[in-house]
Amino acid sequence: MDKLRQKAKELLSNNEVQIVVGYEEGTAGKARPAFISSPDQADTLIYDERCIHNLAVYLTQHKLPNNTKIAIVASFPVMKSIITLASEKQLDENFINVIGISKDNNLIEFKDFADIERYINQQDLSFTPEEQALIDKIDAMSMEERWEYWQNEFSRCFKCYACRSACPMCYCTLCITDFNQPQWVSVPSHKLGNFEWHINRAMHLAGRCIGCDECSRACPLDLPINLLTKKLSMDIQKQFGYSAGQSLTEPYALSTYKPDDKETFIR
Amino acid sequence: MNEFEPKVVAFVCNWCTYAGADLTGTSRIKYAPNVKIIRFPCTGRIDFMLILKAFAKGADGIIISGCHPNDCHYTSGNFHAKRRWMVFRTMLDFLGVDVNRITFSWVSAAEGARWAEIVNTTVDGIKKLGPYDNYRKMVNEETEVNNG
Amino acid sequence: MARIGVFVCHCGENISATVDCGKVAQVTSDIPGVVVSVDYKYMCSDPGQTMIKEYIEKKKLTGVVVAACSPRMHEPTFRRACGEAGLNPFLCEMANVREHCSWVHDKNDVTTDKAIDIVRTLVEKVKRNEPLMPIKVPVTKTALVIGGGVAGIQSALDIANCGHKVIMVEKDPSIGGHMSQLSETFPTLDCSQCILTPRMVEVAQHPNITLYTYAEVESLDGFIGNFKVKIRKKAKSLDEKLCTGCGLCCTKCPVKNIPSEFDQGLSNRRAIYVPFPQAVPNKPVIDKEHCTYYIKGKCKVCEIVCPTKAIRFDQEDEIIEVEVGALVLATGFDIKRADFFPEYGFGKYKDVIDGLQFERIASASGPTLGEIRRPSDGQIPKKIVFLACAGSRDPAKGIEYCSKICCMYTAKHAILYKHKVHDGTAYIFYMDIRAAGKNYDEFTRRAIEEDGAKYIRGRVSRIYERDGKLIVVGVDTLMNAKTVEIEADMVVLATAGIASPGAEELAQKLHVSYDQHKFFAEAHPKLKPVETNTAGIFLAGACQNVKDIPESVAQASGAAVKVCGLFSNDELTRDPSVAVVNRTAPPLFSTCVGCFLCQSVCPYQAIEKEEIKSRDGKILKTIAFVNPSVCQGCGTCVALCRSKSIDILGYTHKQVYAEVEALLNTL
Amino acid sequence: MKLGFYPGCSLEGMSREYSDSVVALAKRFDIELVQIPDWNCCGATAAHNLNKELSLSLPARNLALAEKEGFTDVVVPCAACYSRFSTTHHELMHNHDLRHRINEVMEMEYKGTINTLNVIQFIDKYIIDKIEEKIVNKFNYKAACYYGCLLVRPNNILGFDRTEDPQTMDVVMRKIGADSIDWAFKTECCGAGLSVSATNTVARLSGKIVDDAEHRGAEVIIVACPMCHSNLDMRRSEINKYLGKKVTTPVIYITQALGLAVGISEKELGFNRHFVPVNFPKKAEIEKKAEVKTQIEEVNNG
Repeated sequence: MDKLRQKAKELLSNNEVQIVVGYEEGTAGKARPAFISSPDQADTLIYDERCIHNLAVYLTQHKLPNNTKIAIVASFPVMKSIITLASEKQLDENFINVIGISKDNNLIEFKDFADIERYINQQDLSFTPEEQALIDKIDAMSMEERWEYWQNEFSRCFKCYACRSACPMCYCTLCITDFNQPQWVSVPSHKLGNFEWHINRAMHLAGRCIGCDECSRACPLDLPINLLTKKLSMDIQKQFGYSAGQSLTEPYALSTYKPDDKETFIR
Repeated sequence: MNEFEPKVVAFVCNWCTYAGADLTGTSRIKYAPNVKIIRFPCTGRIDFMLILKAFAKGADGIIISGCHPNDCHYTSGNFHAKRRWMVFRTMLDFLGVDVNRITFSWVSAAEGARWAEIVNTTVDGIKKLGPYDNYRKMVNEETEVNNG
Repeated sequence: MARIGVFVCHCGENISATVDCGKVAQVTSDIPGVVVSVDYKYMCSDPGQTMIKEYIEKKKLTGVVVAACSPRMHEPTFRRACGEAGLNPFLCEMANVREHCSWVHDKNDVTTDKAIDIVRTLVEKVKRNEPLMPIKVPVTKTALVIGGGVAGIQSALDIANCGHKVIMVEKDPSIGGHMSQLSETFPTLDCSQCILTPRMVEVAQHPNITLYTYAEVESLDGFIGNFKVKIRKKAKSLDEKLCTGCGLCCTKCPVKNIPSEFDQGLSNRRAIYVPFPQAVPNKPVIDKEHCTYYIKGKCKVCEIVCPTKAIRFDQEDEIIEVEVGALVLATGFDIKRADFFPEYGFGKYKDVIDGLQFERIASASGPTLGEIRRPSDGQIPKKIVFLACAGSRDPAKGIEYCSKICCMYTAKHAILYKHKVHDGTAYIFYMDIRAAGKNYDEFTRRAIEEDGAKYIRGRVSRIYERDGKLIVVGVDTLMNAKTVEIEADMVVLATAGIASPGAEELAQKLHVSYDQHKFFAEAHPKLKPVETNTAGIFLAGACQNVKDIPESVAQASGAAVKVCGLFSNDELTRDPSVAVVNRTAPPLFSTCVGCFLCQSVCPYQAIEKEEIKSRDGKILKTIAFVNPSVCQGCGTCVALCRSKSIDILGYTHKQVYAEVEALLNTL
Repeated sequence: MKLGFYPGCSLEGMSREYSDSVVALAKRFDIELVQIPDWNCCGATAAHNLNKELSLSLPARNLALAEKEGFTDVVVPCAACYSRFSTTHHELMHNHDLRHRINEVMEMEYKGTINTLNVIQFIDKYIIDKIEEKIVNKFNYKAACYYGCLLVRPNNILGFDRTEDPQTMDVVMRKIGADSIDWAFKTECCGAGLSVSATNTVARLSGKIVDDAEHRGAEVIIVACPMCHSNLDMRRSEINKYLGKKVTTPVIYITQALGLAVGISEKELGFNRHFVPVNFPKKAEIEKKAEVKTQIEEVNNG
């Protein structure tokens, strides 16, 4: 923790960056995102198991004046997000200083994104048994049961779009839900509208979701919407051997193809 | 009581399946009138949302058809489409949408008879499945909400 | 407010037989935005078109829907008509109520209702159509001709003589193709080489023609008027500038036993060789497979004897990149070897040969210098049997189609044989004599009546050798199906013509479609016989299906005219239905967020980066840009874009969405 | 090991030696051929000319019976029976309704688990690999393998060997030391059923076959079909009349040839039942002795 504060201090004091994005003590014993712009504030920075928010989401908010250099406290999901965003030309290496945090809470120095890419690929990237179990549970249901299950879940959604705002990959400046010519997603938060929104969300994140689960964490109603993208990630990994957040150069799973992609349903 | 006549929308590519359906016509091969065709330049153009919209507007079944692999007029549109359908289908299935109501097929410009066969088998299949009430229920709730 | 006109065509009775056109017109007239809806017997007829034009002016129409046949049939017709009436052609759509409705359903209300729905759908679409301006693209006035057979030669010369540049690519060391192998040609019996070789020389010397022999097309990019082609020039191991074609090397090469491709294996060639004496260019190539130096690393006899020191063992394949505006495919055909007929013993018995081999034997430049001598022992065959349809019209063993040229060349063979072996007898087993063509039937009659060729209508079941004779067992179906046995000295099989081996691969390289027999497919069987469905690529000769010389030459000239037509304008207009990235007011500029995931989707590399700069040149935003002259309008990028920032003109989100809605609201 | 066995009428009658040699050969390789209980006529050439359902029901019943017995491989030495069995199996497997109908007709069910083997397939599957160690007398004669019509046709149903230029018999014969000649009449018609009704036609057709074989120096003609055998062997006098010369080339079943090679006695193989006396050139004797001697030595040595 001290190392982290130390690092932040020096970055700010010798003006390598103008702002450090990290975590600080929040209310009710929660950690919350912190935006440190001067060395003397750096001591409010913390890092522990409560610091779970995917801070990468702040990197695409275009709120900062141009040429502001940012340092970001990057847990593993944040690193993956950064790689994905970089592969989608959303980040400029020269303006972002990544303060990596290893699984055992030590600082990691990265000289560039490629360095992060290397680090990520050394880690265990497989889905956890817990994740698998959640998916299997739903896969095991009958079609009717699945339908009922999700209808039920979606019926509670009231379209606050917290899932959208919390996701680093949802960075469109004008989201499809904001269109009405044509009205791709029905506006009201009734079953159909919610259903269409969540399918859109999942499909737009298909193969791009890095699995930080921020969406369901952000959801005030705790809808398990992270399962939608997780399911697709698993499927895409199985079918095309691609997973998001692991490569700066590899083409996105859905903007490429192999002639011998195996499907079973096309007549 | 008269038999249930499903509503089926076909999204087809201009170069293979649309031409194939033309050939069905020129060969005077009869098929079920339940299917109505919307023409696209390529299966690669077909947006997954259109399928949802079709269901939302009351379709009981959907056909998506384009060129056989390697025959795409744009060389790779159908390959990209194929990948997307693989993913989208997984999504729908995971959400409990009845994927048996969606027929994906490759029908070339020379396969007039095959088009008729695809249409008829699809329509028969949907007849067995009956009207897509689940989706209707979800949609009707919309109108309720809208009306107050 | 939209003002749409709906025009329902009866197409004689093709539509009105099952669809109540009057009702369609009457019902659709109630669709909001429709100001006129009429039906007429023949919309595509002159009065029909005139009616549409009049309504456009009278009713100030903003859109037209023609409910008739498939847009693939008459869309251009009606769009032109609209254009002439001052309405942007792209504000006209066709509702396909013939191919997709009247022809495939029975006469009843359901069919009529479907027709109405189809029209309604297109009305909703056309309401959202926008006027489009055709895209102009420049034309590179150079043609690439692939294949140096008679068809390729004809096309190349025709195009070159119109003053355009031509590049010819031939995979063999010499141009000339199959025709250069033939002895005489039907129905006039003039010597093939005598009429062809001057044309070959003309190609070589023509100022507008660049000739690449021993070369193949590596890849093709771009589009009509602007193709980029990579040509692989295989190493000849020879400096062609230095070589004088003296041929000394070919006489000194120690490897003597390579069966000559040109003589169909009836004679041998060396490892360094010129395929035939009249070859163009008349310069040797080294066959690396057989050359001792390339195999063992020593020999180099040719290099030693070469007076001009032209041999280059270290020469490597060369990739040449050219830009052309159009392509002519003239890759020709091949013959199906008869060894899939074990009962005919082709390959087992030396004296059972195929038609092309007989051409070589009968040819003055052939291995026997034109004397009819059989391969096994050089004897002059006194009894010779010709088998027509040895593979053609035979779904079980060969190919189902008719190879078309065999009847004629078999008759020719019989005549040639009789002219050279006066005391010999020629038998011909046949299914039918198909001699349709100018002076063709007369020719076969001549074979029968003047030269006494014995035609036997029936198939041959087996050929076997006994005491140096070939026993041909067949049936004479006209002689109450009696079995006939002929003790022949030589048998000639008129084997089937098939697509050339590389055809499929080439077709995939060039994105032209091909039929189940791997022959290149024409764009329309009747109305577009020389076009392929890829704009700017044309067909000449037997690569489309087996053809005789007159047909090949005719089609070759046809293709040439198509190319010259294309080259007659400095720029050509292209279908404006291409993808565009939307632009909005600052500070957004566009809903595109510049993730560029669309870039790798595009089959044509049409998507580029566009930097939106402020006045002082500061980059405000980087977004995608679709190059309209490269984009082919497939729309694969459109479906991928999450923020729906790309749209495709003619199939916009608004349009297709409206179609789905209209179609279902009424279903 | 036990395999199903369908003799059919010929092997019970005029070509009993074929049956005997098949069974004896099998026995030599510890295979017991068990007759399908209560088997009936295969329909042969008559039925399918008259009534399709009948022509399918007859073999189908045999197949069903074999299935009931739990056989999977059934050996059918007669080429005609083999053809009917295979055709029936093919038709029933490719036409569900027809299968249903036929099952009704015969009041039994055929599921389609039976694999019909003709003699060559049988040899190929169970014997050929083991034969070399069992050879006592090399069968070193010039042999003309005659396949006839039904063994390899129709190709699309049997998918067995090359229709116009079959090879499987030749391969087997070479294995036991024969020099199988290349000749033209392997699959030419022998006259088949005309044997009785139009003997002169058979004399002509079979005549050509025998003549060509002899002409090419064949010392023996090898067959795998009772019909072929009777025409080439039983009708030899008529053949010789037609040819106007005496052709003595014997005609034996492939199983008899193999039988000899593995040392089954001529009596057991029923050579005595042939019309054309089966005696081979002397050279065989010598080599045979030599063979046996080496055999004995081998035994002594190890």
